[in-house]
Amino acid sequence: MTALWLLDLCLVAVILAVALSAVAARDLFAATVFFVAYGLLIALAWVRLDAVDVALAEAAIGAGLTGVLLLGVTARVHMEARTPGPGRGMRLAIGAGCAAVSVALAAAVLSLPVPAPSLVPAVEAAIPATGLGNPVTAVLLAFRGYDTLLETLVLLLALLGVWSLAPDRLWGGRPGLRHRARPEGTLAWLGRLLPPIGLLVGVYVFWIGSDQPGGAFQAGTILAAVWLLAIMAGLSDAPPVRSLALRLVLVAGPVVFLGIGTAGLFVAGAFLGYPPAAAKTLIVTVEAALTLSIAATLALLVAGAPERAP
Amino acid sequence: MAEFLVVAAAFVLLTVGAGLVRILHGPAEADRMMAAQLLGSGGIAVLLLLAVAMERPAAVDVALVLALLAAFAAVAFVKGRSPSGAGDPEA
Amino acid sequence: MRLALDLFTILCVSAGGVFFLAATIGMLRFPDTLTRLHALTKADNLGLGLVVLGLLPRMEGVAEALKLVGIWLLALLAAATVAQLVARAALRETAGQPGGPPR
Amino acid sequence: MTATLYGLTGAALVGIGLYGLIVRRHALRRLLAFNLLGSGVFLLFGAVAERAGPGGDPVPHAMIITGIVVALAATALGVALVLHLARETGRAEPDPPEG
Repeated sequence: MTALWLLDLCLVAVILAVALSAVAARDLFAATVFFVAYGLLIALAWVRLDAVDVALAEAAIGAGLTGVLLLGVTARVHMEARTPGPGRGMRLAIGAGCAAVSVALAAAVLSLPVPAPSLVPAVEAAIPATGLGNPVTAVLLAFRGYDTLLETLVLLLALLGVWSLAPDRLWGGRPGLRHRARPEGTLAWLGRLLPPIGLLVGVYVFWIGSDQPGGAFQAGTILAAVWLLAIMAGLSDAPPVRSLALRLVLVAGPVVFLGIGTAGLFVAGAFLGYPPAAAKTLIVTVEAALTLSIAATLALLVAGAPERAP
Repeated sequence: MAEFLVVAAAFVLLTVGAGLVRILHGPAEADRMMAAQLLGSGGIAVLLLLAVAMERPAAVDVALVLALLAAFAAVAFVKGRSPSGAGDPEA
Repeated sequence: MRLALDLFTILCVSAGGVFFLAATIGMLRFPDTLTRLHALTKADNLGLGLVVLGLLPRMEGVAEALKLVGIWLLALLAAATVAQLVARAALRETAGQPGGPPR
Repeated sequence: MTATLYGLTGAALVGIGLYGLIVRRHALRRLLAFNLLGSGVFLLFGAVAERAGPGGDPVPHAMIITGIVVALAATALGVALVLHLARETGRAEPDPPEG
């Protein structure tokens, strides 16, 4: 369909213009807003690439959490860089080098093998054993479960890294400042209205993830964003990082995953294996725990290092 | 019909994309924020048009997530502009 | 019937596109921050609303159609609150500057 | 066709991000550029996945989702480091190399 071709050209042109502007804009805030816009446009690109699962994750992260993370801090780091950047000649040389990298990658894209190698048959052959309908969820939770398990540990490590930036006397305290908003104001109103809806959307995205695009990562991101909104609206406070309940939620996902994965050694004969009869139930259990942990981890990553004494 | 919807999506995309020039010119930070907000609404419209034209009903869920989170970036922005970075943006 | 529905979709979606165009032109051409904000919130709500309206008859079932309306309502909610909050930020930022409100 | 177009876009984004990462001095700008670079790599990967046929190849898709989430975690850690740097030194860039 030629119309789709036209749309693709428009989308690609806008994406490249926005990416260039995010690098070239003089103003730090303008560059940040360009980057947030970029995240939204890339979500559209994923739909065109027939990767709706990825588009959901990109929409929740690129257009949601990244915006909250970056736009909140630009005012605190607006100071100009004092080290002079490379001079004009040097910039040209660097630009030429980067263009060469792009050209090499483009050449690789143009010489991709035909017919395209594909893991679709392998996934289709194995997916009945999981009881799932969404192949991406099956890959994440079953076929490449160890990737996902290690990823959740990486998220926890990043969170430890953020927390460790707190000075000793604040260790264990609450991240960020206590947010305030007038109780009858617009922000508090939004903060009361959106979280229940967001909770519903999050549970919905988690639930359909077994058979349609969606799943633990997308749902966790949505829940994290909604929690951050409640915090920014002053309706809830970030918990102190020493809180035992918080720490239990943070590790629940990896622990349940590891537990069921280890049980798989004895029941299904392989680490992270599932007995076919109970596969779907077990996977949904792991996913539910992961959703909670991912939501808490991402929200606290965005909330930042502890700034208030415990 | 699908052809028409895709052309409409391309039109909306190009239109709100042109609006992004506002991010470059400002002058107020609020102006820059607005352009991103317009792209958000336009992006939702493009996704819905594509969901029908490409027969990908799941893309409607992407639009749902965008609509749910549409206000979040702006809330973080106004919060960051309050004197302490966490105060009442409506004070 | 089929033809009438197609016509309805084409009309609504086209009108929606016009409103997006109007919002963009307003945002690019209007002289100061608050009038630009005004143009934006009016037009993009209507633009998305008309696109949603035009697509409603193409939905598979009632649940899908309701989801579409829900998306529009969420976008309305976001636009209304963002307009409020950003307008206040703009007032504070431009106070005392030429073209801005008195301090 | 679609895959090639978006693959080429990914290749261009890698170059744009790399340029920003080298040329920019402000740490937050570098973080943005780094994310553009990473996103270009994801797009390249997504183009390869799209060629597998209708619906795409789910294995790269799953890995891209993993990558996007890890990129967010790394960015959050980066932002926390930039904030720490700004608070400690009043500057938003690391010390220039000696010499």
